[in-house]
Amino acid sequence: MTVLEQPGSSRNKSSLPGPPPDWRPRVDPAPLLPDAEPYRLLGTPAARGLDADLLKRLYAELVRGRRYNVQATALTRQGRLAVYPSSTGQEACQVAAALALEDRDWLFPSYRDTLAAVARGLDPVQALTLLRGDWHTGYDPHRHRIAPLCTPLATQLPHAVGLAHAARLKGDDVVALAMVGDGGTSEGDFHEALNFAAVWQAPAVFLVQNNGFAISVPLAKQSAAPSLAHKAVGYGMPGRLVDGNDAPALHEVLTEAVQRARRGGGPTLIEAITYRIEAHTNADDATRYRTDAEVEAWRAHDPIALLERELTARGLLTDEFAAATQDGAERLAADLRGRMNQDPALDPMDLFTHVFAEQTSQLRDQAAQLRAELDAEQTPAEEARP
Amino acid sequence: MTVLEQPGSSRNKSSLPGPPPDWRPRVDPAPLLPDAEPYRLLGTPAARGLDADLLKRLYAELVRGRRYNVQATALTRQGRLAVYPSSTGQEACQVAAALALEDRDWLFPSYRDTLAAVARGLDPVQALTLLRGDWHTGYDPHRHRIAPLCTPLATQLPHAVGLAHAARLKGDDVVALAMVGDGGTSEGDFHEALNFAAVWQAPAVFLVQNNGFAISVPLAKQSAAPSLAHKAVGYGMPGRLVDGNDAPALHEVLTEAVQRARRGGGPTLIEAITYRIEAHTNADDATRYRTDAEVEAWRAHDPIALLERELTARGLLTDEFAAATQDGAERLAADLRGRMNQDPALDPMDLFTHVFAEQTSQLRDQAAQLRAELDAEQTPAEEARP
Amino acid sequence: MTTTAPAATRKPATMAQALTRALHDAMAADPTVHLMGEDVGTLGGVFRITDGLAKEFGEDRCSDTPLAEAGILGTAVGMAMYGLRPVVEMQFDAFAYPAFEQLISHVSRMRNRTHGAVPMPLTIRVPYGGGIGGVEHHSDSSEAYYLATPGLQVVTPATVADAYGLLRAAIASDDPVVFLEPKRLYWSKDDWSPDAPTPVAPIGRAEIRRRGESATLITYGPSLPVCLEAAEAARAEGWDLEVLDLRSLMPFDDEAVCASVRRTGRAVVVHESPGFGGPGGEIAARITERCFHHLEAPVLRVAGFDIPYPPPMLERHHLPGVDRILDTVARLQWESGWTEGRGA
Amino acid sequence: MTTTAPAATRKPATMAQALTRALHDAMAADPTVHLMGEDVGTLGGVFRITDGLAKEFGEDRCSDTPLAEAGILGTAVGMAMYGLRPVVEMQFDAFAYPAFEQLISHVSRMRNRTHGAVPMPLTIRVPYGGGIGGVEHHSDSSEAYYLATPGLQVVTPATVADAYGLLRAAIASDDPVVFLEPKRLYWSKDDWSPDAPTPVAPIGRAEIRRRGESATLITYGPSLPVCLEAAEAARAEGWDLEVLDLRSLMPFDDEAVCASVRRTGRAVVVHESPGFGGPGGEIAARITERCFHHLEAPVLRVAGFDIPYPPPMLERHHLPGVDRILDTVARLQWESGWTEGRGA
Ligand SMILES: Cc1ncc(C[n+]2csc(CCOP(=O)(O)OP(=O)(O)O)c2C)c(N)n1
Ligand SMILES: Cc1ncc(C[n+]2csc(CCOP(=O)(O)OP(=O)(O)O)c2C)c(N)n1
Ligand SMILES: [Mg+2]
Ligand SMILES: [Mg+2]
Repeated sequence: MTVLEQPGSSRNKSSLPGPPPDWRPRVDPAPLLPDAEPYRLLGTPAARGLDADLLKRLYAELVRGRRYNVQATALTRQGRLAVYPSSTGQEACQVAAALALEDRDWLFPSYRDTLAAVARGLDPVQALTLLRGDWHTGYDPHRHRIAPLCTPLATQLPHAVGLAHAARLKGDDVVALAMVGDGGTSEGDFHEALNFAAVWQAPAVFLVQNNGFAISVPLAKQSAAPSLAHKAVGYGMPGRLVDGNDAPALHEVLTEAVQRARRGGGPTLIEAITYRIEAHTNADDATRYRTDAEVEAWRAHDPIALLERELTARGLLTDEFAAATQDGAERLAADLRGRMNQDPALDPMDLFTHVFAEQTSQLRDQAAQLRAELDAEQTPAEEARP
Repeated sequence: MTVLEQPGSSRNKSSLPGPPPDWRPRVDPAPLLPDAEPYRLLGTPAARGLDADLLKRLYAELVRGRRYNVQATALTRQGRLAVYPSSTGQEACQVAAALALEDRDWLFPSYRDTLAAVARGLDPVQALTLLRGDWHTGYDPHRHRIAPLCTPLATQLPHAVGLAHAARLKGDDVVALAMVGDGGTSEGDFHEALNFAAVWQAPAVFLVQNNGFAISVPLAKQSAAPSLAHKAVGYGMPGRLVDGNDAPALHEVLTEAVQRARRGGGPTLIEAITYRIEAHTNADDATRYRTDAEVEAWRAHDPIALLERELTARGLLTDEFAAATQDGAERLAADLRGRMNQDPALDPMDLFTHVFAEQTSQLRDQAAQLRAELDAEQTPAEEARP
Repeated sequence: MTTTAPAATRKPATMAQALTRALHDAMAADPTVHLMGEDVGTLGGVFRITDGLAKEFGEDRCSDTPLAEAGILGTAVGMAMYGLRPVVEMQFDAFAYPAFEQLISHVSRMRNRTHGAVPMPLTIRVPYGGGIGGVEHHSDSSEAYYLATPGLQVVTPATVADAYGLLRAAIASDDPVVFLEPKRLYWSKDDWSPDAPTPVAPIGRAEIRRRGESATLITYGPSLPVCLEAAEAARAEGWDLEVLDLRSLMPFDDEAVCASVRRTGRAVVVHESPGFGGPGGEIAARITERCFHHLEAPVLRVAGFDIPYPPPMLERHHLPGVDRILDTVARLQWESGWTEGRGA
Repeated sequence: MTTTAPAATRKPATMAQALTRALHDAMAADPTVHLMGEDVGTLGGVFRITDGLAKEFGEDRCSDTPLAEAGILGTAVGMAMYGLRPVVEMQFDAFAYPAFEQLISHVSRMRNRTHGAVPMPLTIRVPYGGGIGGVEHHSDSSEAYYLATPGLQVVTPATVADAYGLLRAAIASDDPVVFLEPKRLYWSKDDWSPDAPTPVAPIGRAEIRRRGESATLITYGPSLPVCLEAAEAARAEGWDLEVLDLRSLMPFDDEAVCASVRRTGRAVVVHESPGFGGPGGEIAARITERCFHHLEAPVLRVAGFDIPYPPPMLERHHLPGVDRILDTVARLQWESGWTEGRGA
């Protein structure tokens, strides 16, 4: 007597029931796992084989990037920039991300990634508009294929996946590269974006800049994973771990991932191990949560110094090249300084212009009210209120 | 000439820059990885060594559980239950989850897991209150250490983590077991809960019942991961993959995880591979998205039949035991049927009783309004409106 | 095109059928229209609104997504950035909440923050409201959240014809539209011709559904049929009620609303969503700001109570019904002579 | 205890200091009080409100969480279920949005859905509002969302003393409180004694901050100082304005609000959050419902525009300022004689 009409009690020959009917390991996890150590090229024999022009280009961009970071930070002190989250120390990530992309590809930066946008060719003043505060996004994302610098952490990652997916549906071989911090990987949007990307096999690349801290919170309070790159396995995409201060290594890994995505090979998660040399922003006091010794240790692993060592070893850092590089960086800084010292021209009526394609009657009324107030401001005070 | 004051150009002896200063693989990923094949005991030689009493207990609970599922589904046809998401075919997961816990532990069920609550000892009528519609949670969660049956998917997982963490802070050796479906693993809350649990080393166990579908959406459109258990690696907790229809295997894996959590060993993610034999709920039409052949294949892998085979082989399924088992199940069903056939006593004024600890003046006014309306309903119509 | 179908071809259709037809026609007319959501493909959605569309247009254009609402809306943002016109289905009202961050911080602001460079031609379909015996978290009315978010259009049909017309307009809009579908009207029927559909309804226009002189009932979505029933019942009390269907909560049709209230001098706002902080407060306030001197009585509200949505067996006590509406109309100070001396 | 500190011991303190002190005292008084959030531990929070508390009470009681707002609030729910009294910090207003699902579907309903068995003694601290030059997504005023969610208490201090008193009351409450901290008042100063703090302020009571006869300005949080300034300026125009600080938006102090408006006969609601669908509509509507016959003019509103929060360099045009308030007071129909014949 059984509760099920099954041939249960009259047992089959084999005592082994099969696996659950639909079970099969769907992907072999082994190739998805990141290496045990961060990938690096600088200082290894492989560096010798790297293309000299690429190294020089990376170097020039790093130097330019550092100069940009220094200048932007200086502008906060001079009151020309409200706030600046510096990427000093992270220039290799910023530059490599920009250089790994083709023109038609899209970059989805976080709020710290203005340098990546600049390295991609965006006007540095437009890149800083958000942080100066004259408008949220200072450039046309479509023109530059750079999504708005994104303040709410990790929330731009699903956008990158959606855009990549849409491009693929349209038959365009466009790749989207999205940048996020170590802290941002804890957000639900990180998870949902990577899962969508893997399921859709979207041509998206995710670059985690693990700089060890989310403001004051160290990685150990953020994640207990072997590495952040190991998160890739749970989505079914390859994870790569890279020395985030090794510009050629990053460039190689990013380029590979971008190319794979372009070929239809799906998304990749890349963790770049780096360090934020400056405080979180100019408003932050980093001494509250980290030691000088730690900062000094990372200064010794500076991305520019690392690359410089290699260039010098190969005799590529000629005085002439170094001077030209320095010169380019100074020109960028001078231009930035000069233009940021001018007050931007602002029209308060812009507040109402782009809320909807077609203004609602409610907004028309409110715009009229502001218009009247602005007009009254022009008028002597006694006349202002009837 | 360099841009950095670094001893960069005068190169060190060793051409190898060290790894990034703070880099170390924090956890060895190998032990976190699930086995390549779902763990099983039934049908393997190891099954012979299993405790006879345990097997009989599991069997009795499975049979009881199946009867409960059948009866609840019947109640929807008779209009005594608004909706029932059946766990027919998933009884091994439900039962094993309940039995793996001590009395002081907490269960965090999803909307499909009424059987797990019943197997834990909750009155079946109280377990079905949500689905009958007389009140949202039909029992006192504190009394039973069963959190409210949770409709918004995966949103109860962070609750489980918080409760487990709080218990640990208080020094209590209480474990929280949370249940979620394969579809629910895609939600951001799943990610955030598992990450918090791993970082806090909270005594929490996550049981994913992978029944192959989220309503109509098959797993392949939900995840591209090697298995859902592989997601554990990205959080730094062990992942286990189990045949979800093998009750003793599940019981062993769950008990191990619960004990490890209790000892301070941190959380575990367990994926149980199973199948939902019935439609999503009585309101669903499963023929729209799956074949009869697939259902039949899984019927052959029925959790009760699998265990029955083992019991029979070991001579444990005596007529007496089978009859007692069947009897217990029928008593449960008869009791459920009888009590669900009575209309619950409802007090509409309850709408206002537990919104806040202390009623606001706003709610007092609204309660008075409803009170007056209810009184008017009692009065002949012409008198009702003055 | 302003022609209406000849009466002969009109036959009973449900709101669900009209919605399906609207999606179908929008997809046929514009290849950039893409539907996405949980179970919208093979199953056709739990309410069957997308029934048959995956089959006809392919799974790429009507696709089952992973189960993650923020991911659904967030990827839709990216798709819109690349020139598609995504139509997202949230399975139930309360399950849109996980996507609120994307909605508030991105969808509603993208055009604005980019100075018009990146519009968001997104439609978010949300089955809303109660009255269908849904278990916990399946009957919310969340329109207040959407209304408090600048940059969103919020539209809700109450008739079969509007279900078609407004959904077509929502999909055609270059701005994000939260399209609220009253669950309990999905199976409501009306004479309507799927072969010669009514013209696309412009977003932002209210519509008088019943002319009357005594007072105006202002409502939308699931409460429209209740108000019409109340207006019929009110005749016995000697009241001739006007019933105005807002159809679009944002943009709000101040003109039509004020014209009606100025004519009748009295108004009651009726909705299912909780009263406190709900749409009714906004509506009553703006009417009062604009029509103060025409009001014979304060604008009153009939709304859901300020409580979490009740379990199914108690929901009838929560939902605004005919009696509660009539009781409120009775409080519109019909007897008072105090308005006589007004100067307005 | 209703004693106030002797004047001698009172010295200037900032709202931030009072908040820190409130957290400190609550933690000292009750070991179940646990603070959690992003950067609240070592750093003391980006606004330094939790400064020193991790050091004094240990990291277990003031803990840095992973960066995930739904996770923070969701785990706090579980902690509250186990008998703790979590105080959650959301780093900025807009970063509470990812936690809305937890807030709406769980925090606000847990007591109700469990028939009172599982209360949620949670406090959610949200720095809100603009005027501090914050970049995009750092200046939202999201109180409308909270008000539309039954089961939440919504409280906001506007003075240093209230910052202490209301936060103590919020933490002591057995129900969830969304505690809105006006960012731009963090550094506002007032004479206040941290050694003998003012008594715990009861939640749900409004307070008249300035007595006046001509009209009532109804406000809360960051707009209180603006209203007080406007009231001073209004004297030059011959208006003697009353200023009422709501302090608690839910429960709402209908009694105090109506008493004031009935006395002055005119009211303007002032807040920073966008007008449409914002708190002002609810407030104006309920005043009108209750005080219609005492109103000499419609209740008017001065609110943020119905736009996404502007970039810092333009925010002053968006925020309700003294001029805009006075312009609105001027529209309260001071000249009309139409109220004379009223029967009320
Ligand atoms: C959703 C959200 N929550 C909180 C914040 C506040 N916040 C800004 S930066 C930051 C830390 C980010 O850390 P990480 O992701 O590691 O990036 P990093 O700053 O190191 O580049 C926090 C918490 C935010 N911007 N968005
Ligand atoms: C947040 C949320 N989104 C959507 C739903 C609607 N819904 C109910 S069950 C279900 C499928 C769940 O699939 P899975 O997690 O695999 O659990 P199963 O039903 O298979 O037990 C969906 C989408 C929900 N309940 N909650
Ligand atoms: Mg970081
Ligand atoms: Mg499933």
